[in-house]
Amino acid sequence: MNNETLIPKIGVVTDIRVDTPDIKTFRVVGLDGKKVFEHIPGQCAMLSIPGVGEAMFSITSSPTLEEYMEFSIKKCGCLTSWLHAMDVGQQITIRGPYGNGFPVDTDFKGKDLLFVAGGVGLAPLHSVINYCRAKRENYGHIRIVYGSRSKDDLLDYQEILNEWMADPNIEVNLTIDREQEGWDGHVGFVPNFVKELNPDVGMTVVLCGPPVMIKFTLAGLKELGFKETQVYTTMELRMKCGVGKCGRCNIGNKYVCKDGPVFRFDQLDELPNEY
Amino acid sequence: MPEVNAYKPKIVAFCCNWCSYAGADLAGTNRLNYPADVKIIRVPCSCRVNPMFILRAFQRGADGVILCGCHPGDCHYTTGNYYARRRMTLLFSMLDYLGIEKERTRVEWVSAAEGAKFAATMNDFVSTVAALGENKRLEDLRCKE
Amino acid sequence: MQGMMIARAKELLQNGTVNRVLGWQTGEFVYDITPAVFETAEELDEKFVYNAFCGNNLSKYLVKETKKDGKILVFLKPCDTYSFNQLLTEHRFDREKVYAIGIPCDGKTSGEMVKSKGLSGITGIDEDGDNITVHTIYEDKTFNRDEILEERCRTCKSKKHVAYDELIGEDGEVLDSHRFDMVAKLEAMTPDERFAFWRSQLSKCIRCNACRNVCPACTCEKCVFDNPASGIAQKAAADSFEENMFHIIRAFHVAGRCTDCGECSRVCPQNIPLHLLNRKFIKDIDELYGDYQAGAEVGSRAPLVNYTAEDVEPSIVYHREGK
Amino acid sequence: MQKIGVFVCWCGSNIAATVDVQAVSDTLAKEPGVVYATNYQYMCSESGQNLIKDAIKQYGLTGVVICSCSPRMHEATFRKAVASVGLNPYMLEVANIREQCSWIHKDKALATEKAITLGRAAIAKVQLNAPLQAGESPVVKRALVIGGGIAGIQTALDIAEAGFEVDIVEKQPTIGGKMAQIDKTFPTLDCAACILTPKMVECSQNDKVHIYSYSEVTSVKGFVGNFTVSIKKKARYVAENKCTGCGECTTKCPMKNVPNEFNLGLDNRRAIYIPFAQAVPKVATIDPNYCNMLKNGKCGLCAKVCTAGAIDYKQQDQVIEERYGAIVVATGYNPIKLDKFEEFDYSLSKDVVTSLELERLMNAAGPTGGTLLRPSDGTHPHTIVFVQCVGSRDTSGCGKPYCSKICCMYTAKHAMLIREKYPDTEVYVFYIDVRTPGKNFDEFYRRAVEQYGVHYIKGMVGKVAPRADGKIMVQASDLLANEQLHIEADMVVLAAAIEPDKSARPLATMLTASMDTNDFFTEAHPKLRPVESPTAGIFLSGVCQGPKDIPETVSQASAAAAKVIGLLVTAKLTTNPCVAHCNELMCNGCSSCERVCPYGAITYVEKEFRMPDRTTQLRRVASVNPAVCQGCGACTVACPSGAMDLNGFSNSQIMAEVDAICQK
Amino acid sequence: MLKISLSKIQDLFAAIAADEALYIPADNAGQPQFMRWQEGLAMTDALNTVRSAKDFFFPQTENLVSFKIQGKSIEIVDPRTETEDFVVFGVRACDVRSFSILDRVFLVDPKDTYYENRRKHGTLVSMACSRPAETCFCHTFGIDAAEPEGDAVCWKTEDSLYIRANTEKGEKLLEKLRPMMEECGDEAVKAQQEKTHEILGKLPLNNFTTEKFDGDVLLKVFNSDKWKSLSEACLGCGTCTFVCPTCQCYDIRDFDTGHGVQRFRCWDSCMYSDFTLMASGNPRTSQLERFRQRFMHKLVYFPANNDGIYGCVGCGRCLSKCPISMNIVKVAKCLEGEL
Repeated sequence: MNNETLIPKIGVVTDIRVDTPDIKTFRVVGLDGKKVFEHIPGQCAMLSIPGVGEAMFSITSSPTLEEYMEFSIKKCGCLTSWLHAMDVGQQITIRGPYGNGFPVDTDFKGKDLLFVAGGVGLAPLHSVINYCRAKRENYGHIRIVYGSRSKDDLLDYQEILNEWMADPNIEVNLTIDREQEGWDGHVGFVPNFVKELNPDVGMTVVLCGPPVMIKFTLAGLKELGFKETQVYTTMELRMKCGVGKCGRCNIGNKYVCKDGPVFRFDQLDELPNEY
Repeated sequence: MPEVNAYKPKIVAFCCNWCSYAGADLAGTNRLNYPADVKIIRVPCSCRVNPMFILRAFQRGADGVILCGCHPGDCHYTTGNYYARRRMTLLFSMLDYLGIEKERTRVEWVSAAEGAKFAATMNDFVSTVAALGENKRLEDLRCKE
Repeated sequence: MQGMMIARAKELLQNGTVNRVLGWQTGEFVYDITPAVFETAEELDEKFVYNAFCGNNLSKYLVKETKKDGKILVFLKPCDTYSFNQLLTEHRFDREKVYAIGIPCDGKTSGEMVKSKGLSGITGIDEDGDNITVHTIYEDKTFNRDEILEERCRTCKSKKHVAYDELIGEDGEVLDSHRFDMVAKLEAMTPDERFAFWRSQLSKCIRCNACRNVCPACTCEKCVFDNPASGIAQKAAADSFEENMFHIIRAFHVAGRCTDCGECSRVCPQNIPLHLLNRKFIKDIDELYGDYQAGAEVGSRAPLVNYTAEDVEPSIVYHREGK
Repeated sequence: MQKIGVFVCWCGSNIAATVDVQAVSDTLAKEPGVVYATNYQYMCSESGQNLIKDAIKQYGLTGVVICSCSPRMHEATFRKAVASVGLNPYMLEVANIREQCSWIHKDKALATEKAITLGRAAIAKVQLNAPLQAGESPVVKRALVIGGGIAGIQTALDIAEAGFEVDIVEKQPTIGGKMAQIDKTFPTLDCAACILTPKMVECSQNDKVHIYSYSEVTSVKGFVGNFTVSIKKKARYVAENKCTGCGECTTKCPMKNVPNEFNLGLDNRRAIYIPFAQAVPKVATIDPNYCNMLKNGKCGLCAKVCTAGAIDYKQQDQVIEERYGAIVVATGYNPIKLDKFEEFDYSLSKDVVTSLELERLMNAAGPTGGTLLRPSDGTHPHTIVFVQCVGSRDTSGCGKPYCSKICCMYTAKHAMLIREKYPDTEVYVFYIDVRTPGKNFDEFYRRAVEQYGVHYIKGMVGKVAPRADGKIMVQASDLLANEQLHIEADMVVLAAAIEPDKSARPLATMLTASMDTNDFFTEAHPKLRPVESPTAGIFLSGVCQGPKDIPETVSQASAAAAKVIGLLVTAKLTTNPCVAHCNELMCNGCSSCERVCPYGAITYVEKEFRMPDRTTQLRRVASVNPAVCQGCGACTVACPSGAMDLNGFSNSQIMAEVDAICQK
Repeated sequence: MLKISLSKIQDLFAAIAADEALYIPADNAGQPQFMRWQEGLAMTDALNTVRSAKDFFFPQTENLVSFKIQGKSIEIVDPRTETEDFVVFGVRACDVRSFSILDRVFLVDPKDTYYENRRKHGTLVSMACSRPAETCFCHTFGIDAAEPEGDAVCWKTEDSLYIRANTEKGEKLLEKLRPMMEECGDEAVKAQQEKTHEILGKLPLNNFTTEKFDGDVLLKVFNSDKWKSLSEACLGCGTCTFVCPTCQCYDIRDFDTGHGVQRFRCWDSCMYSDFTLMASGNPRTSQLERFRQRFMHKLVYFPANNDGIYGCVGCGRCLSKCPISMNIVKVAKCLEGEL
């Protein structure tokens, strides 16, 4: 039965990539070697190791990848520690997709897109960026601003270098918080960097990162003339069921797992500040 | 598995490292037999044994739990077994109060020199628990296969 | 009494001795009293109440309240003062930030107790000395106070205040109550009867944690049952074992620290006589290690963090009479 | 998730004969986290250890489980082995499948199943092990020797010789102990005093040795390398630094009828006394039980005759606190009380004496000036009966179940000396067995029989009954001749069993050192660590550990000294990392843990915490001093919130073991 | 309408229980609760059970799925077996209404098949109230205590039990019972209803409404400073949540049984401090926020998402069970002054 939302499927970890000292990317396929399910960029999946726990993670691979899904996961709790300790071949359980995803085929269509990410905040944007790259003709200018504590903490750095930065159709701006040997790029915090870059106010912005970074970047964008209706973000709250029933991931009357995780800032403005 | 039908009680024995665990070793050195149903968990001192561990054992299918430590006054840590004695007295009394067979729990003081006492204690405890049969009153059905 | 308490509270607020007052406030139906913090004389006049339904033990709130700035006035019934001392013994609040007034108590009743007498649709309750008249939309009925007292008050252990900065009214005496009678009765049963008794009681448990959260001895920063790392965390009693586990461990954790204030039984929505678990430990402790009343004095050493070389052996459990 | 290697030891056939080691390693190989499992003949051998080391390197093991003998046996060996290849030694667990499995079970299937379960428990535990780092603690360069007999003296001298300060605490007014009371020593028959007193003098003259005579240990705190000991110096009412030991007072004191304990009550001393001529320190002591001045405030004669002005009736007990790195127990022994042995009539007849009393009766400094005379009438005894094993090897409950070891030899010595000095005296020895293992011992005993004509009779003495005429009727059975004997004796000498001094048990409690049921101190290992107590930093010297003769005592004393020196030369000790620790976020600051800590290792600090709602809160939380904590775990159970946990024996580890043992 | 003498009610129960499970409110160790009927089990005199009837459809704990783990592989097992048909008898009007609220959670896409399955197999027989208590305020939510919803509805008079079917399921049940009952008019019922309405009019909470929470009040209510004093005494226990017929928050947990992992769900309470706790933090750290969430959910969020329907049925359980007597009536009365 397909509507057994609480019963997961089996996922097999076929590849594990070490991205940063505390982030690994896991490639997951079903028992039949195929993708477990289709998704929209920005959607999430519940991953679990039975007996350890279950948690929601953004699917970081683009839906345009036909063979597998990927998850970039930061080690921060019990389950993620277990995930980080896995070897290739380990089976996990997976259910989803959950959430609304980014309006890639509606609101984003034909727009100039500015992606702003901090730290592991790139993970949920990764999917939409690669989706947009794959369907490049649907979108206008694409610009990525990404920052992290240090060079070693940049997620998917190799991919950024080899693919994104090599792609003439997109513009990539990287920054790290502090000077570091072997880094000749920009140094400074993301919010200031965005202001320095002074992007075109007509762009649609997708913003993701730590709360402080989001707060200051949004303020900066507003200073530049951006409106909240132009800026999207993706939220993360405690989620258990993924289907808007268990009652814990709400912000006001919206459930992050069902009505989100993608929100426009003008929508969030109508909701209580409890996230 | 041999003797599929014979009821074999599961016994968890918490033994303090300094006296009773050594006493159990001595029982082994002297080849003093006691049933294989007894499995020993080494703890530094009888005072390390939390009532939670004892309940946990019952939850997971133990039929009897015995705690062995140094004789009062001989604790390697001076006072550990005095605290263990009070804790276990009260815990066992509470289990009894709840109607759970008191014979499933026991405390014995066994010194490092008392290998024979260790074996005798275990033999006696196993037969006591075996006579009671399976632990039904403090079981967790989920843990039964 | 209520008038004197309000007057004194106002005085202490006004002269700056305290900044806030911890007391009880009225509700919808006379009996549904809520503990409350009052900051002004107006609030006190409007809502402060002290009547036969003010059963809540306020001492546990001091843990939270003394973390705030300023000094708080708290009203303590005799049995609350034991909890007060026990919390002090365990360094759970700052005594300097509390002004404690002892107030007398004739025993408390509750909406539940009144309803257990078959009354429903309660519209009002009048207290007149030892008589309590309950008005309902169906009938009026007058009770003698003793008839509708909560169990813990019928077997009150003490009318004596063991801690206070000042007293309003007379201090009482430690009483020779028969609070262990029910425990003794259970002890006298066969193990099968006891098992049946407790199983039927504990099977009612809905694991709402009211007993734990109201308990003045349960002030852990993080309860083992809420801590996934403890290995015994549980949110619902998924099996009868977990019901037993929760109540045994909770009783064990408060053993020797429980003052027998009876809040656990009062708040249990399923009326499980939880105090009988705690009292069993108290009775055992008294019998085996000598009389000990938790909270009777600040700094006393709880029986489970104490010992004598001559303590009885655990095997006494097997030999005790009548079982 | 750890990468665990499982190593199953055959222990030759010790394990492999009863446990199917192959099945154990095969089954455990399938446990979650196990990446390698094997079995081998002797895991503790060098090649066995290499096997482990290689596997750690090859498979990148993060945890090791060894199914072998007791961890008390080889845990340290294996820990060292894994550490040598860079694995934290505390990532290793030992499943005891020998002492607690193969040696006690006969059914191979059952034993195999149990071994697997024990292995599973160890695997479950090691999954949750965390690398632990041993801390360091300094060593106080001073040793304490409790007991000033030959054992204590020898230990102290050896330690001092190595250059370390050493204190002797002796409860009597003088050091010397039992050896000082002995006349001659076997098997050489040299004079005990002649070989002992030079050592006693050496003690007093060696500036590294400090003697606390007439003193007792009242409390011991701390741990190896860092003990703090309270010593009570009992008031002797004589200033030690002033008294010259001239003895004038001891001759002038009017209280003449005080039983002289040095001569076992066979004669009297004064209320002020020096136990014997060669006493060290040679200082008088007033016996407050008899001194009229102290009891009634009348007399004061001794103060008057003391030219040194050493008498001080106002002297008080004094408690001294001193820190030590090591403590040696040398509390020695006493003959048992013989009240329970009615058949020997010891308490009724003065001429029934113990062997130690006989020593005094034959000693030139003894009550009879060295002439053997009957205590009752001072006449020369012509027939002497020796009874062996009085209270030794006695399982009836009256005596001691063990062999007192020294009696056979000293009786041979006594018999020989008597026959040598008084050839007209007939000597009978009733024995169960004559035990003479020791260099020149059997030769010595044979000399007694063959050269000196001592009558050795294998048999039991049934009854000793004094007669009105002063003779003592000894009724005995000769087991070899199978006949009843009746001997008219003048004296009967009982070889009373020896038992540890009464002060040993309370001392053991203070030291947290373990004792056996006979109150002998337990050694850390009966064969391999015979002079150490299982409690680190406590060493054993002499009879407190078990019956011994003088040469054995002296060798053990020197051995203990060598161990102490080995400890004291260590700059820093690595401490046990299996200590308690407090999760401050969960700690309530309630003091329960502090109250049950026997070491005072827990203190409280007020600390600021950043709360989840971004406010800060000042909270009282427990803090464990890892150098002082010994890791008993009492605090972990006293703590209701579970904030206290124990490294190496954490709540989750023990519960994982419980789970593993109970399932299936 | 059918009628049966109260003296024959056990026969009626026996007839229902003949081929499906029957649960009736009865007394267990002094507490009214739904119990499986077996011969001789009598209905309680109490107005209502402590635990609501939601247990039958949304039990406190429920196994969702089991896992068998072997090395790196996992096997998934659906533990459900066919649910037996059952009847819950004697559900009060308020509690019956709670199911239309729970349905709005569990039966909207994606449907909760566990709940759905139980709803399919369960028949609700309601019981009109004739002696409401002071804590009752079901009329606030348009519920008529004298005319409950449900597959079938009963009225109990002095001597008889009247029953009428509301749904097909109810019809089916009544069909079975018809032979032992007698057809009758609704006069007696009407008379009782009239009396009940009269009593309801006298209840202290008769005039209590939540109307003011209609409309665009979300941020206004959320940001009210009354929450501080309202939540001050809250113990953070789950009593209100667990006795509430409409509270439906749950937790999903794993239990390692030693021979597999059982994933189960269990009731959770938004009042609990760890309800929203996650590895990276907690959006509701104070009891104020948690307390607010519960009442915001019932009075504002739920209506906002569900055509103005409040997440409360006025059963009054929280009024009588809260250890500190703080409840939705007090909260609503206090906050409405702000609106």
